[in-house]
Amino acid sequence: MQRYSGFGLVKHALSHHENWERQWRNPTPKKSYDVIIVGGGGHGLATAYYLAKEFGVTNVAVIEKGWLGGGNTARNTTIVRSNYLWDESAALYEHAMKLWEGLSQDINYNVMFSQRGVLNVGHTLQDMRDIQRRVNANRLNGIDGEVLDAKGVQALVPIMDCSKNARYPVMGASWQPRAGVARHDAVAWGYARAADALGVDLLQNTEVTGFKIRDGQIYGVHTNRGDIEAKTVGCVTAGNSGVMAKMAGIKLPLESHPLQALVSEPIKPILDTVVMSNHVHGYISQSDKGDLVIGAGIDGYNGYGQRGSYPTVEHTLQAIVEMFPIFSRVRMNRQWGGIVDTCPDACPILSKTKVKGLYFNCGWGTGGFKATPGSGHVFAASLAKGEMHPIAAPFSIDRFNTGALIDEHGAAGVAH
Amino acid sequence: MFYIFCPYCGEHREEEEFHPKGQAHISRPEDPEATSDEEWGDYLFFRDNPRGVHHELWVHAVGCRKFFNITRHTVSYEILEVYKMGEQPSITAENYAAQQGAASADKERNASQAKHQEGVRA
Amino acid sequence: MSNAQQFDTRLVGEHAGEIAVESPLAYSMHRSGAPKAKADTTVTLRERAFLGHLTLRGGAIVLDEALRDVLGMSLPGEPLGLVQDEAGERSIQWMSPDEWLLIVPGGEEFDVERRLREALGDAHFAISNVSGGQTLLELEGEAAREVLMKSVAYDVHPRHFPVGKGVTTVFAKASVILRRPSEERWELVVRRSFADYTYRWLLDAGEEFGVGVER
Amino acid sequence: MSQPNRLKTGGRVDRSRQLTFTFNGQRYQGHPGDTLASALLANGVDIVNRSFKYSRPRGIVAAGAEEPNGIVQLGSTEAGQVPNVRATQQALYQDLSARSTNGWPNVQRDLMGLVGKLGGQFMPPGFYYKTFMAPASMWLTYEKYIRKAAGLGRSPTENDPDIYDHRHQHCDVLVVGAGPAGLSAALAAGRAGARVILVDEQEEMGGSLLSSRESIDDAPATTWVEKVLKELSELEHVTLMPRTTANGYHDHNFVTLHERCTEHLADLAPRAGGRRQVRSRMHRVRAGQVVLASGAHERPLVYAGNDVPGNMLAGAVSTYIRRYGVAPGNRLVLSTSNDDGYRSALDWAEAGREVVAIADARQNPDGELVEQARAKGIQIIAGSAVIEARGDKRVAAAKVAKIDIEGFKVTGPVEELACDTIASSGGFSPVVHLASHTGSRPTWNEELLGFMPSPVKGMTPTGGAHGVYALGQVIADGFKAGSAAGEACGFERQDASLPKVDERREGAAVALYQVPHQKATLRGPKQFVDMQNDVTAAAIELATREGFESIEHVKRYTAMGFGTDQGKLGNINGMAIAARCLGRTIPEVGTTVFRPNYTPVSFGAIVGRHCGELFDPERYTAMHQWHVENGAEFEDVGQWKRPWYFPRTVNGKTETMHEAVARECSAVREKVGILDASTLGKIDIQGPDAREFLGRVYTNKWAKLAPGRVRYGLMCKDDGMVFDDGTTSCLAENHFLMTTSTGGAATVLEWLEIWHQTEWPELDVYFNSVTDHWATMTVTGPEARKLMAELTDIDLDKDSFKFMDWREGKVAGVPARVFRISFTGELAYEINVQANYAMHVWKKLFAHGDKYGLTPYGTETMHVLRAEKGFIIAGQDTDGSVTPEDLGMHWAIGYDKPNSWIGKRALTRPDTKRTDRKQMVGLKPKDPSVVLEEGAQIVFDPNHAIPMPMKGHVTSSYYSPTLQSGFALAVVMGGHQKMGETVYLPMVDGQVHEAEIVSPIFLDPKGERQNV
Repeated sequence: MQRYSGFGLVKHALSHHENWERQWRNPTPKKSYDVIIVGGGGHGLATAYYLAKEFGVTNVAVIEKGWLGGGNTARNTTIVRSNYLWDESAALYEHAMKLWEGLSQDINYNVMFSQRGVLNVGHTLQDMRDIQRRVNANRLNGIDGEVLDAKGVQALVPIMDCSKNARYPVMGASWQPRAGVARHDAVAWGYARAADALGVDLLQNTEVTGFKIRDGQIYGVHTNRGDIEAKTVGCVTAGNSGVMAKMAGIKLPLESHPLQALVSEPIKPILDTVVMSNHVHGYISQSDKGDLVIGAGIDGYNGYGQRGSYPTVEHTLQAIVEMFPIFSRVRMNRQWGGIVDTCPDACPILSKTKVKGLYFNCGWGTGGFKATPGSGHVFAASLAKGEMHPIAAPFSIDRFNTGALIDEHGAAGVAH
Repeated sequence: MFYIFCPYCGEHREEEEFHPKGQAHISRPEDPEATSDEEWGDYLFFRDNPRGVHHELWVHAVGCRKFFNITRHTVSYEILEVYKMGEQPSITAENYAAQQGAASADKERNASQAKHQEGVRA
Repeated sequence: MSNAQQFDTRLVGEHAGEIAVESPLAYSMHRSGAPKAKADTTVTLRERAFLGHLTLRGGAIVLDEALRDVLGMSLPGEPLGLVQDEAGERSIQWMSPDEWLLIVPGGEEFDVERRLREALGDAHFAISNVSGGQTLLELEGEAAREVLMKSVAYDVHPRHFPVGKGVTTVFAKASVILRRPSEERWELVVRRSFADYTYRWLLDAGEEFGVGVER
Repeated sequence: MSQPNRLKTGGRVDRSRQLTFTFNGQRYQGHPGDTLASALLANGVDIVNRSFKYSRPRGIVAAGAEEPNGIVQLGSTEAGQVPNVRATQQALYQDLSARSTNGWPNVQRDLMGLVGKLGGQFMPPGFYYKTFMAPASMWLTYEKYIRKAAGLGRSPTENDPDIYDHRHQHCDVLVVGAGPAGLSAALAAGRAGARVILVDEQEEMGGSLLSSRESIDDAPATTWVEKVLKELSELEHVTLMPRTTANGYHDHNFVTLHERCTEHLADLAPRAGGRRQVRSRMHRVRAGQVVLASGAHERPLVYAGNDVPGNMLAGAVSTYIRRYGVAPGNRLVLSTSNDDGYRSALDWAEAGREVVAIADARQNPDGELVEQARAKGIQIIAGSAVIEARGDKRVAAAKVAKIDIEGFKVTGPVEELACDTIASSGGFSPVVHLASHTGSRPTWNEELLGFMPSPVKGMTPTGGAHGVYALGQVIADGFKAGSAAGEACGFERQDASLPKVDERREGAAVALYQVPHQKATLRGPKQFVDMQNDVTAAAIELATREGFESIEHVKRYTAMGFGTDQGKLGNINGMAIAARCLGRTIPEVGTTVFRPNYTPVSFGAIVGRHCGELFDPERYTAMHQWHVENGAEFEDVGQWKRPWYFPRTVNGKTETMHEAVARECSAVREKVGILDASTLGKIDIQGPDAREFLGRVYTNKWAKLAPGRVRYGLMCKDDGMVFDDGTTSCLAENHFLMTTSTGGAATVLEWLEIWHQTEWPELDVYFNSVTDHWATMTVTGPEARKLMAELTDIDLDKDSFKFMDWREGKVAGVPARVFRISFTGELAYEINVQANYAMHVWKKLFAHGDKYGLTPYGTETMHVLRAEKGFIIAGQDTDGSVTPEDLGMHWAIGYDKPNSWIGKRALTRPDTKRTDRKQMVGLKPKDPSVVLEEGAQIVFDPNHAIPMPMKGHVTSSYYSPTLQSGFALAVVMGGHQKMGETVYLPMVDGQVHEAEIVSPIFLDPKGERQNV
C-alpha cells in the first residue's frame, strides 16, 4: 500500500499524479474464503479490516452488489456520538468512539473525524429529565458529557434562538464534547483500502442471490458471478437485511423505512457544533464544505425507494428555522433518502442465527454510521472466534422472544 | 407524498391525513396463554419486510378514523390496491410477480440486447 | 333503551341568565383582537358559537329512520355528504360510515338527543354531546377559497368541493371539519383547544385579503 | 461608458427606464427586463466570482439555471442578505446590491488566486484524505482553515423580516415549462376544459422562443407566445404561473412549485396597500397528469482554459444578444459539435460584432445554419475545435486545432486566434431532473446523445425534455402531450391546429465532450468539467486511475455535481470523460440521477407560515385567560400550555418556583387548592360491550363497576409494558367515561379504535373524544367539602358520596359531574362542566374559596403531591420498559380475568419474570435537605471504579414541604425486596448522596386523608 502523507502528495504532484496506485484491487473471486462478508458498506468493510488486522483472518471476501459505501454510508449525516442511555448500547458506541479517535492514523486515510461536540437540546421538563438521566448514566459509564442550561447552550451556539418566547423554549441540553462528525465516504474508502492491503478481496458489482446451507450449517453463497464458499458468513447489508434474511430462511424483527436528509447551499462557517433536538425533530451541523447538513425524520411506512414524503422535510426545516431563525433566507440545495432497518427497541442486532456460521449485523436504524468502527470490530471478533464478543452479546435476536429489549428510543430519538 | 384512496370516504386524500400502522393481517393469537415465548415474540415483533408487494394497515386519522389495508410496492411506492378491514387482497406478491413476469420478460430481453449493443465511446 | 346516560347541561333556574358563557374564541378575540372589515376586504370570518353539536354513531338505516322521526331530516345519502334543513339551521354531516355530526340551534341538542334515544330504543348506537368542545367558524367572500388553499391540503375547487359536501382534513398543523353549506359560504368546525391556533392562522393567512372579523 | 456591451436595439429590456444597482461596491446601470447577469455583461463586468478551490477568476457562462459561476451574495441590509443567488436567474431591480461570494481582498485581485495557481497541483481530488493526518491532534486546527476557505455566500445574522406562504393546489394537468412545448401542451389541455397549471421559472413565459431566430406563422416567435398566453389567460380553469420553479417531483404526482413573489422587486418584500406581502410561496400541487416541458440544457465542450471569463455556452450568447440586447464581447470564436451552435455566431454577426471563426468538430458540416454562416462569410474550420482558451482575466485568444475524436488526439497544427469570447456547444441534454426525482433512472439515447427520462406514471415528457428539438415538432409534440394528459383526466381529446413553422434542414451532430489537447490530460492545462466545484478532466482521470470506477464513486471522490447547480452543466461531460478513461460507454459507467430541488429554495419558503407563534399549535383550556391574568408560568405538555405554578408577587418581589410550589403544596395539604385538569383526555364509551372492552384493554377488572362508581385503570401494550393510566367512570350500565393522561389522549383513542376495528369488531361499542367538551377542575384539600357545599346541590355527605363515587348535580348553577377521585391524597372533587361555562364556575369557586384559602396550583405542585402518595405519571416514572409488576401495582392486575387482556401474556416471559428487574420504590435522602436530581443514577457500591454498575435511577424527585424533606420515586433493581437498604447516587460535582429505599407512598399510606 502506498502510504499517504503530505510529502507523498508533493512527490506525486511533481510527477503529474501519474503514479498513484489504485486504492484497492479489482480481484476475481476465489472459489472459497475463510470468511465472507456480505455487504460492502462501512460496517462490512470495517469488519473485514479488523478480521485481517486484529484477528489474522485475511482470506476474506467482501461481496457488494453495487459500489463500495454506496448505501447508507453514502447517505447519512455523519454524526458520531456515544452518549447512549443503556449500558449495553453505551458500551457499543463508546467502543466505536475510541476507535474513531485514532482511525485516520490507523488506516492511513483522513476520515476527517471532527470532534466538534454534539448538543442534544431539551425543550420540556421531561426532555431535561431524560437528558439528566442519560448524562448521569454516561458519566458513570465513563463517557464524557455534561448537562447545560439554556445559557450554556446559548454560549456554545450564539446563533441559536434560546429566548423564552420561542414556541418550545430551549431549556438546556446534553453536551458531548468528544462527539462530532466525520467524512462518510472516506470511512468506506479508507477501510476498503486498508482491508485490501491486508489481502481482503473486495468484490464489487457482485450480488448474493442465495445462501448455501446444508444441515443447518452455511457453507457459501450463490452470486451472479458464481458460487463462493465459506463456512463463516457475516451479513452486513443495511437497508436490505430483511431480504437477505429471508433468503436464508430467517425472520428478523426489522422494518425498512425511508430516512431523509438535506443540505443547504454551502455558506461560510457559522455553526461549529452539531445541534440535535428530539422534541422539535431536527438536527443540524455544517460540513467542512459549508453545507448545512440537516437530518429529517423517518417516514412511518416501509420503503426501499430511497426517498420519503415531502412533509417530513417541511417539518424538519420548520424545526431548524424555529431553532435558527437566521437561516430562513439560506437555501436548501438538495434532499435525499436512505433506507434504515429499524428494530422495535431502536437498537441493532449483532447475532448468530439458527443457521450455524451465518451471522447478522443489522437493524442500526438511524445509528449506524457512528458505530462503524465499533460494530466492525466486535463483529469481526465474533466471526473470528465463533462466539459473540461480550459487547455484541446483548444485541442477540433472542431478546425479542425473551423480552430483554434495550429500549433506546429516548436516546435514539429522531434520526441522527 | 402518497395520494391514498380511502375506501370509506370514497376518494383520494393526501398522505398527511393518514398514519401507517405497520403490516396488515397480523392477528393476535387466539389463546395468548397457549403460545410459546417464541411464538409470542414473533407476534409482537417479527414482520414481513418485503422489497416489493407489501400489505399494510393504515388509518385515515384526520378523516373518517377508519383503519383499512393498502397493498403497496415498497420500491416504486405504487399503491396497487386498497381494501377494507376484514377483506383479503386480490393482489399478492405471488400473483403480482406472475403478472409482471409476463410483461417484464419482454423488457428484459430488450435490455439484455441493449447491453450487447455497442455504446458510444466518448 | 341503550342504557347510556344522557346529561342535560342546559342552564336552567332563576339565575341561569347571570351565568357568563364563553365561546372557544373568547380568549383569542380578547388577545388577538378582531380586525374590522375594510372597503377592500375580500374575506370575512365569523364565529357561530354555542350551537348544539351531537356526534351520532350507529347504523345508517336505524339512525336515518330516527332522524326522520325526530327532525324530519334524512342522513346524507353519500359519504362526505352534508344536508341541511330548509332554514339552514340544522345540518347533518357524514363523518365516517358509522358516524355523523348533527348541528342544531344551541340548547335544542338535549331534546333532540332525548328523542333520538327514545326512537332508537335497543339499537346499538351512541350519541355524544360535543357542543362545548367545538365551535363553528364561517368564511365568506371571494378570497375565502384562497385562504382555505393556504390552510388545508384538501382540494376546495368548486368542481371537487360542491355545495353539500363536508370533510375532515388537515388544517395547517391541526385538523378541521370543512363544509360547504352554500355557494358563497364555507364552514369550519374547530376543536375548542385548537380554536385559538386556527384563529391566529386565519388572521395571518387572511392578511393579504384584509380579513375582517364579524362579531 | 455606461453599458458598453448593450446593443443599440433589440432584446426585451425596457430601455426607456434605467435601474441602478451595485456589484462589489461599484454602481452600474441596467434596465427592467435584465437579469443581474445580463446587466453585468452589459456593463462589461467579466469577473463575477472566484472559484472556491483554486480561486480562479470566473465569469458568466450561461443564461439560466445551469449557471455555475455567477453566484453572488445579495442584499443591501443585514436582514435582507441572501447567499448564493444565481445572477442569471435574479431579475434586476432598483438599488439591487450584490457581491461576489469569494475573493480576497476582491475578485479582481484575489490573493488566494496565487495559492490556487501555485498550489493547485498539490490539490488533486481527495488530497484531504491523504494529508492532514499528523499529528492527529492538529486536525481541528487544519479543519478550521479548510472550513474558512470553503463555503460560498454567508447566512444573514439577523432574523428574516419577510414572510412566506404555502398554497395547496390541485389540478388535472400540470405543465412544467412554458416554452414552445409547454405552451402548446397547456393550450391543448386547457381547451379541453381541464384544470391546468402552467409554470415557468423565468420572469416571462416563452422559454427558448424569447430568444429564437425562428418565425411561427410567418411572424416572430414572440408574437405566437403572446397569442397563446392571451388565449390561456382567458380560459377559466387555466392558471399561469411565471417566476415559478417546479423544484421537486414526489410520489403520486405531487409537485412542489416555488413562486418568487417579490424577489424581483427588492431585497425585502415591499408592502402592498399597507399589508405585508410574501417574499415567496410554495405551491404543493397534486396533479392528475404532469407534462414535463422543461426543455434541454446545452452542454459546453471541455477544453483547456474553458473557465476563463469570456468562455460561454453558445446558446447563452444568443440569449444575451436576442433577449437582453447585450453582446458579451467583441470577437467571437465558436467551437461546436452541431448545427445549433451556429445560432450564436449568426446572432453575433447580426449584432455587428466580429465572428473570428467557427471551429466545427464535424468533418463536413452541411446544415442550413452552416450555410447561413458561410453566406455571411464566416470562416468555418471543419474537423476542429478550440483546444485551449488563452487569457487570464478574460479570454485573449483561442487555440484551434484539427482533432481526431475517436482517437482522442490533436491531429493538426495549432492556430491561435485572437478573440475575447469563446462560445461552445456540445449538443443538448434534456432536462430530466424532475423525472428522476421519484427514483426513475434516465436512460441513455445513443441517437440523441443524451439521457432521456424513463417512464413515470402520470408523467409525459415533451419537447426538449423528450429529445425533440426542431421547433415545429416541439410544438406538435407539446400539443399531443397536453391533449393526451387531458384525456387521461377524462377530458376530450383536442385536435391540433398547429401553427406554421419552417422546417430547417439540420446536419448530424457528433459526440464530443472533452476536447483533446496536445498534452495528456494529467499534464496539460486545466480543463474544467464542474466549474463551481473546480473539478477538472484530470481529476476525473485520476479518480478512475485510483480505482473509482462507478460514476457515483467518481462524483463523490471529485465532488463533481455537488455544487448548487447540481451538475446541470458538467455531469454528462464528466461521465463521458470517466467512460473514456475506463474504456467503457456512457451508459456502462452509469446514469445520472438528480434530487430535489431543481434549483435551491430558501428554508423560509419551505417553512411557510409554520414558524414563530404558528410553529406548532398552542392548545388552551377554557380557563386559560384566567391563568394568564393571574401570572401563571406555563409548562409545555404536548401541545398544551398548562399552568406550571402561580408565582405571587408581594411588595414587588416575585416568588421563585420553589417558594410558589411550597406555598401551593401547603395550601392543598392544609386548606384547599384548585387545579385546571381539563387537558386530561376524556373518551365517551357507549355500547353493550363497553364493559367487556374495558376488561380487555385495562389490566384490572371492570365486570362489577356499578353506575355511579369510578375506578383507576392501567393500560399496557401487548409487550406487557405500561403505557397509560387513568380513571374510568361508569355512567350507566353501557356507558363509561374514560380519562387518559394529557399526552396520551389521542394515542389512547387510536389504541381503542385499532383494537376494536381490527381485532374485536364483534364487540358493540363506540368511542368518542369528549376531551374538549368538558372542562375539568380539581378542588382538593381538607376544606374542599366546605367550599363545595357552598356551591353545589349535590349531597356531599361522606357516606352517600364516597371516595371513588361520582355524582351529577349543579356547581355554581351549572350542571356538573363531580368525581370523588384524588391525585393528591387529599379529599378531592373533580368537577366536569361543559367547557363554555367553565370560566364562570372557576371564578365562582374563587369568589367563595377565598375564605378557605383556595389556592390555584399548577403541574409542579400536582407532581409533588402525587409523588408524596406514590402515584405514577406514565411517561415520567415509566419509560416503556416498566411492567405493572415493576410498579408494584399487583392490585391493579387481574390475572384471573376470563380474557387474556392486553399485556398479560408478556408478563410471563423470561425477562419480565426476572426478580431483579428495576422496580418502583421510594427514596428518602439521608440528608433531608437534599433533593435528588431527577435522572440521577443509583449504585450500590459508590467506590466501584468507572464504569460503575448502575442499579436504577430517580424518576421523580421533589422537596416536600409536608415531609420537610426531599423525597423521590425511583426504579431500583430488585427494589421491592430491598426496603430499608441504602443506595448511593454519585453526582457530577463529586458528591455522593445516600438514600434509603422506602415505600413509594410517603404520606398517609392508608388513604385516610382522601377518604374522609
